[in-house]
Amino acid sequence: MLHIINKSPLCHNALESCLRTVGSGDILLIEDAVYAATKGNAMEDRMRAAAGQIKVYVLLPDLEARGLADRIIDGIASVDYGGFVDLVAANKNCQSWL
Amino acid sequence: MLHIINKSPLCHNALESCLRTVGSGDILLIEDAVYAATKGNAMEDRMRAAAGQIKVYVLLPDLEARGLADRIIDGIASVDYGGFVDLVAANKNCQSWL
Amino acid sequence: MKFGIVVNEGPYQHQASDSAYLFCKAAIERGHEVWRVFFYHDGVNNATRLTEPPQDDRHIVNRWGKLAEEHKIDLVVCVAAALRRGIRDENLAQGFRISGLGQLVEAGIQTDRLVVFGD
Amino acid sequence: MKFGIVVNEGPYQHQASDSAYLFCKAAIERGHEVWRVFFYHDGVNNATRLTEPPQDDRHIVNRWGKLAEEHKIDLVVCVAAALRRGIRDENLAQGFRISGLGQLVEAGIQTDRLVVFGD
Amino acid sequence: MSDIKKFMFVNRKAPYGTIYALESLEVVLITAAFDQDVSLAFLDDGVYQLKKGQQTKGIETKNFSPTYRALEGYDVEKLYVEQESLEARGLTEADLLVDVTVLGSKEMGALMEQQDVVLSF
Amino acid sequence: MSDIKKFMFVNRKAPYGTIYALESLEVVLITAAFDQDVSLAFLDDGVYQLKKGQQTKGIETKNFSPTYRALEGYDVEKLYVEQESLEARGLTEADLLVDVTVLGSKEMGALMEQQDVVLSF
Repeated sequence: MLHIINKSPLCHNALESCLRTVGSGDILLIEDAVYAATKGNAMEDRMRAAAGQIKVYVLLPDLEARGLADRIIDGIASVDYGGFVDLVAANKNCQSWL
Repeated sequence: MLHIINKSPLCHNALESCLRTVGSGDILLIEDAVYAATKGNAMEDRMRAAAGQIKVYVLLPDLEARGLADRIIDGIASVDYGGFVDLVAANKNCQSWL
Repeated sequence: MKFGIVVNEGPYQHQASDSAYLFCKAAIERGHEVWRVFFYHDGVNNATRLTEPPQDDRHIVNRWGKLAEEHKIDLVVCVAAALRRGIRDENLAQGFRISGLGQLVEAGIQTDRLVVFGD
Repeated sequence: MKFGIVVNEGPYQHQASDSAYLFCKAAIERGHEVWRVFFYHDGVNNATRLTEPPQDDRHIVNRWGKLAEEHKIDLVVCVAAALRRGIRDENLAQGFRISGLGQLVEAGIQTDRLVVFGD
Repeated sequence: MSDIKKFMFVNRKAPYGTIYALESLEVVLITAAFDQDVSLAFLDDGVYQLKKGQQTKGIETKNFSPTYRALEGYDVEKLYVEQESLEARGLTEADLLVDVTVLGSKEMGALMEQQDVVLSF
Repeated sequence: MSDIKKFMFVNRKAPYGTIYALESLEVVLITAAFDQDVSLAFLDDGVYQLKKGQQTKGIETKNFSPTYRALEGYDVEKLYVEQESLEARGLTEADLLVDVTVLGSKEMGALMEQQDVVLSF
């Protein structure tokens, strides 16, 4: 299952709820959630731990827009919109944690 | 100064940011922020501590709508819309933590 | 006391417009003046005359118009935000007018308190 | 593969409609079909023909209409949400149609994947 | 449309602050009318939707919470509530308007995995 | 309107995810044109608005971040950033597009107290 997160990790609990609930599958960070993929963020340790158990992706155009494309945490993979589509297609279902 | 919070304390960081920043004045909880005024909520200890230093109010009609008017934490005062108006008038200025 | 109000969200989706309306009513009951309500961002969607809520629901647009008429409140819709969202004179509800952001700044200057409702 | 898309937020205020549009474009480029886009909640505000963004900004409404025309995408606006927010046939943009929530459920049934964009 | 899919409605937002809780109920009823397999999940502030004793007169808004009691009449009987979300809000099953199945976070996650369509509110 | 008031614009949201950061700049410029005393405060995700190197081509949206550099030309020079918010995001002053005054949380709170009008974005 693909879990899509679009909320900033330091301002909303969407990513935390997702991590608490999800046991397997993929997580894709889009829109304001891309900050969770950056080094130095207070969520970094949590994200490194999560990325060891579950595959975490970040939408590169959203990260570029926010000026942080050069700070992706190791182990998190970046994708473009085509890659976003591929992730939706490759997973049996998807859920947006709005 | 009156600080108006309208976000749920367990889903958004608005109340936390306010408590971190504010040294004096009044806090009014409205809309989904009224949950912060209820006993048993994970924020209860924080709110009790805050209510010892700064005056905390909750908008009763919003709490009634959510079925929690009987669980207000001791030390938090409830007001109706008229009381909301009075708080705005009594403070020199106000800020909505959107 | 003279109040200015800012509404940042459209009707029904968020409680912001409801809260602002109930605040205005209470302020008037307390003997205060609501000098201007400024509709900003998605708040401009409070000003469409085409709204038709279910029969058993409140009519958010009309009750703003009615309150404004009864108490001489200036309901101003931000022109730039309105153009982005398809609010123009042709679908503007009675009691509202479209104008610039200067009207918001003026409300900050002219009123004793400016209260913001949003998301 | 056949995709259904749900858009819960209006244009410009949130990124949801932008993200949904760019997702649809990419899906089509990958050879997939976008069968239906369902505009729900404030998402119905993507469907007004009265929108007029600044010259240097994207025209979110028109580009949805253009994409739909070029790739035969069914753009459906939720009727109950639309009535609450003043979207009707008289201000509906080209390429959109107004219909019921059943169209959303049908999209869930008929498509291989339903992707929700919102706030 | 003879095929039956598993639809899950994930409710994570408080009532009245936003319209999502109300709209979720609308779609649930219509999905049930399409004879689909319907589940409702309540997490985070979504658990507040089910709180007993909602009184909306003071905010001049319709109290839609009785609709949760009516779901059974439409054969919508799979209501799942996350234990951790209840606890963080000081709520127990006795506070809720309807009978629900309480699940731990990971059980809830496993249930989501089994769905065909997940709609988030 | 000869009186001068202290206006503070409190920016707590990230750019692009919502329109607030862009709109805040619009009001700031107009308030400056009214010859008011203008301050900008950046807290929480608002500090991301000032991040260098924003490239919006991939999301087909206008990059408005150069406007922060232009504020000086309109005599808008009081930009305050909360230290705690920067640190939680792994940012330093060197990451920011413009010169700012960095304040601790309580100093920021004290500054808010002194304002006549606070507009939140």
